[in-house]
Amino acid sequence: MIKVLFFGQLKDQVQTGSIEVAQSVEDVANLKKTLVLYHPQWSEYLSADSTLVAVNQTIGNENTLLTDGDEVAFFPPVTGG
Amino acid sequence: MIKVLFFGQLKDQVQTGSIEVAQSVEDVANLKKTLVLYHPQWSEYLSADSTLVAVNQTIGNENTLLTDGDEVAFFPPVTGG
Amino acid sequence: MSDVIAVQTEDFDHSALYNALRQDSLSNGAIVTFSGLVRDFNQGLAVGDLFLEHYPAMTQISLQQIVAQARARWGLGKIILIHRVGHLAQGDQIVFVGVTSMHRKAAFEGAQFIMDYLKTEAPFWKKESTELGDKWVQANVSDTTARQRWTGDE
Amino acid sequence: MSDVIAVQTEDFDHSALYNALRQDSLSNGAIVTFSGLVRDFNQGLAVGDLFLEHYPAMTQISLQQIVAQARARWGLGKIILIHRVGHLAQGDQIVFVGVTSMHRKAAFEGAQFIMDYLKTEAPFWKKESTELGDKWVQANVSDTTARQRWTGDE
Repeated sequence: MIKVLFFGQLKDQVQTGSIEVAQSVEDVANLKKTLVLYHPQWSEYLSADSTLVAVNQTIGNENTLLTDGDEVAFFPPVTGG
Repeated sequence: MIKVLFFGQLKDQVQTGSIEVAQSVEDVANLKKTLVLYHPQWSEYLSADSTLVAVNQTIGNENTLLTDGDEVAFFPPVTGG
Repeated sequence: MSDVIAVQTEDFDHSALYNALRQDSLSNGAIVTFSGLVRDFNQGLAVGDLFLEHYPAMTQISLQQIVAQARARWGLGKIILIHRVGHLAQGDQIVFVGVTSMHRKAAFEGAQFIMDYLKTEAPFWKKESTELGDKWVQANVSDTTARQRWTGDE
Repeated sequence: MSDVIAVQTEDFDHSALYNALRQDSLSNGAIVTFSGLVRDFNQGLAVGDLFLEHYPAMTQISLQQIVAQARARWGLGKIILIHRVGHLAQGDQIVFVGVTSMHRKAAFEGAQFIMDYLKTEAPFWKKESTELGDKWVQANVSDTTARQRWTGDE
């Protein structure tokens, strides 16, 4: 099981803050494909160049490998400070 | 009359804080020559590359022209802050 | 000499933070502080209140990494980094960075580095109440440019 | 919005100065402060007290010129610049620069510019009581280098 979180404007766009993906996914790219399979309308948000990903609270990328129990967060560019 | 001031380490070296030069001097270079004429031991301090000059409270150089009533200050590199 | 890194809803006391930096060490004669406040205008719109969201599990880790990078790069004494979250009003303090060093250049650069990285890496997002309604703040290209000056890929 | 430029023997209240910067303008969301303190070591020698001499007739003019140059170069809100003279002890505050701006980069650079110019142009001289007796502080080459980065003749 992978826990998926959304933050900032992306949370409004996908209209949820978190979901769980039960099936096994190899990497972040694979997770995105799986999410879009169930939520086709998320495609444009998840595939946007500006969308960032963190795996277990550390910035990752499309190729970051995933294992059961990982926490994956998707979010737009940060705007703190 | 030109009022001449000395600050910082230079004041210790020439052993005075201020003197007055009564005779007419054309520029800073000329003033230095006049001072060294009366105080030969000041030569090395006044001619040092690091010695700065201000004419009427603004940084000048050897060629800055002088007129009666000017205030000229000689000092080493500043070390405030 | 322990660094202070905090994410909090409460305001911070700039004076107490400065005193903590100052009392830290006699060898560090240079102290630089940066404070970011809620402005009345941003990206061309009049701004009212602000809501600062973050990713709690990641925020502390991210700030620690940024502070550790600054410490590895410059000779720094004490570092204090505080970022507020939640609802903030015009004029409120949002973020504080304070750095001490033996050298003024290191203190200035260390504080600026921390802010440049925080602005591009730390998981905070601002939502503003503007005259046209609530609006997520969009990231500035200038923040990415600012960060790139530290990595040489400008 | 009036700048504050002062040369004084008394200590300054960092907290009051920060509040003055903060209350200045809602549009200037970035505040950078620099403070310089008397260190316990300088140029390899343990330092006790410090005596700061200056050229009173020139000091104010010099500081005003430096502040005016910073203002001409960056979009700055309020600028506060305070320099102490006379006898100072270890840990005492010597100098304060505070700058507000709409943009953090301008605030950082404006404050750093003022310090770099003050260190090379403002007529102050430090005499230190060291373990080897009283000693005039010698100028650092690094201060000249620091200033040159603003004129491009590095």
